[in-house]
Amino acid sequence: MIQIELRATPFDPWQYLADWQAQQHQGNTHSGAAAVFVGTMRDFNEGDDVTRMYLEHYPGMTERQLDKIVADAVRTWKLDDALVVHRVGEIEPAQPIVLVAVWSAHRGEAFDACRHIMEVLKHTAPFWKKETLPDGSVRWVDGNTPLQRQPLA
Amino acid sequence: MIQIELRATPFDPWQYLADWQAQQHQGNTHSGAAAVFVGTMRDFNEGDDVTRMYLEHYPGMTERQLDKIVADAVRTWKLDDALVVHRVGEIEPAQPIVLVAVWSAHRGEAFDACRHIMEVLKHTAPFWKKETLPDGSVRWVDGNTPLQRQPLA
Amino acid sequence: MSVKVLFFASLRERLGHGQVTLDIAEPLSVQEVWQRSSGEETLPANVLVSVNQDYADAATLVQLDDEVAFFPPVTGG
Amino acid sequence: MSVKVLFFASLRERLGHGQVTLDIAEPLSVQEVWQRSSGEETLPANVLVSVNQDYADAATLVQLDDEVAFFPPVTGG
Repeated sequence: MIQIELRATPFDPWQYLADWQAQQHQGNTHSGAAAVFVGTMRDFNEGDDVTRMYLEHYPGMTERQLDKIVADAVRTWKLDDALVVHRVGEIEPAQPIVLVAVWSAHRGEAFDACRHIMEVLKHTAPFWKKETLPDGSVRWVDGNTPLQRQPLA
Repeated sequence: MIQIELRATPFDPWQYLADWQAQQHQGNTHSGAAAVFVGTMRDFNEGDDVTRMYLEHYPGMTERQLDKIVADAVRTWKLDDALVVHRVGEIEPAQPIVLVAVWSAHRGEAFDACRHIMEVLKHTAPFWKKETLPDGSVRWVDGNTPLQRQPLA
Repeated sequence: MSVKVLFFASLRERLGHGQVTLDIAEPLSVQEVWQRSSGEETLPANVLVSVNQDYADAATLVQLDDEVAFFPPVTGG
Repeated sequence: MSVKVLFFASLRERLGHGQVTLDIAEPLSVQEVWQRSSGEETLPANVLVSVNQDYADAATLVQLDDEVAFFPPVTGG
């Protein structure tokens, strides 16, 4: 099973997984390995304190890209289940931003798939972070990821 | 903070993490990344159904080796926190066997450290699995890991 | 017939608008959609583009009723 | 003075005992401890050994009051 969720409210990734596992994995005896990543908002970035953040996204395309990323990984690594939860909107320091969890028969596949989903998500899923500094000023976080299209001729 | 636990009773790794996070990470604003692995008992191995398993360990040495593995990883990857929980004793299919969780400022370090701890744990921590098959027969799982000492002269 | 053009994040703020509807009579390249919707000549190298919510490039042909979006490098996760 | 020798898992079952106490007057190699505690000649290549709960090899010298353990390849995780 694949689940993708964008949410505008804070969540506890571990409680989320406990609930998901209780629903989906009751008595799951074939997935020997689960690999999980949780990305959390820090209160500093590029040398500055950050008091809060706004996470913009492209409704429709964001879900579509996440669906594709996860479906590709499920196919490539023959995953049993995969879950991605990503925050949007106003976020405060210490709040989780992203949860990626995958279940597989073997640990190598689980680790590889979880890391791959995170890397591709960071480089292609349409999200943009806008930070608020202690003096009230705001700035967009620079993307430092490779472009997805060829340079213009 | 580092925590290592051997336990003889079943546990829910996600609930365990929710509780640990509530205690240790309340307002943690410096660990941007958490990577987690959970290994679960399957109901088959090497082509056979397995009905249950006994996990033997070497009291004292097992804890000592786990402590060393985790302390090495914390030093190498500058982890903020690390947690390892490992079952011992009687285990049934679908029960978690091992939980490894690490917290770091960056995702690369978190992924690398989590995977490294799992690999070294599997190759050096003194645990031995004895499986019970549906006909009631038992067998020790063959270790297929490299030896830790040099071959005898 | 028209094309819906969207702009996101810092690019939306720089251009001062988040959505433009272009009336077009025949397919246009992404490059032409950029010129007509942004008023700027060349699509900057650090602007990403999607057509119907899939990544595209400056040469991609935009059909009537397509949805085109321009946005800066992504910073999620 | 003595050395405590432990055996684990399939090795314990094969030898039929989990613990032996050897009385020794002077340090012995792990190889000698194996011979005296197991009754077998050569330490098999797939038997791991620890001295005082750290991995060791057949040539490691065992001191009085040390704890030596022999066990098969590990299968945890």
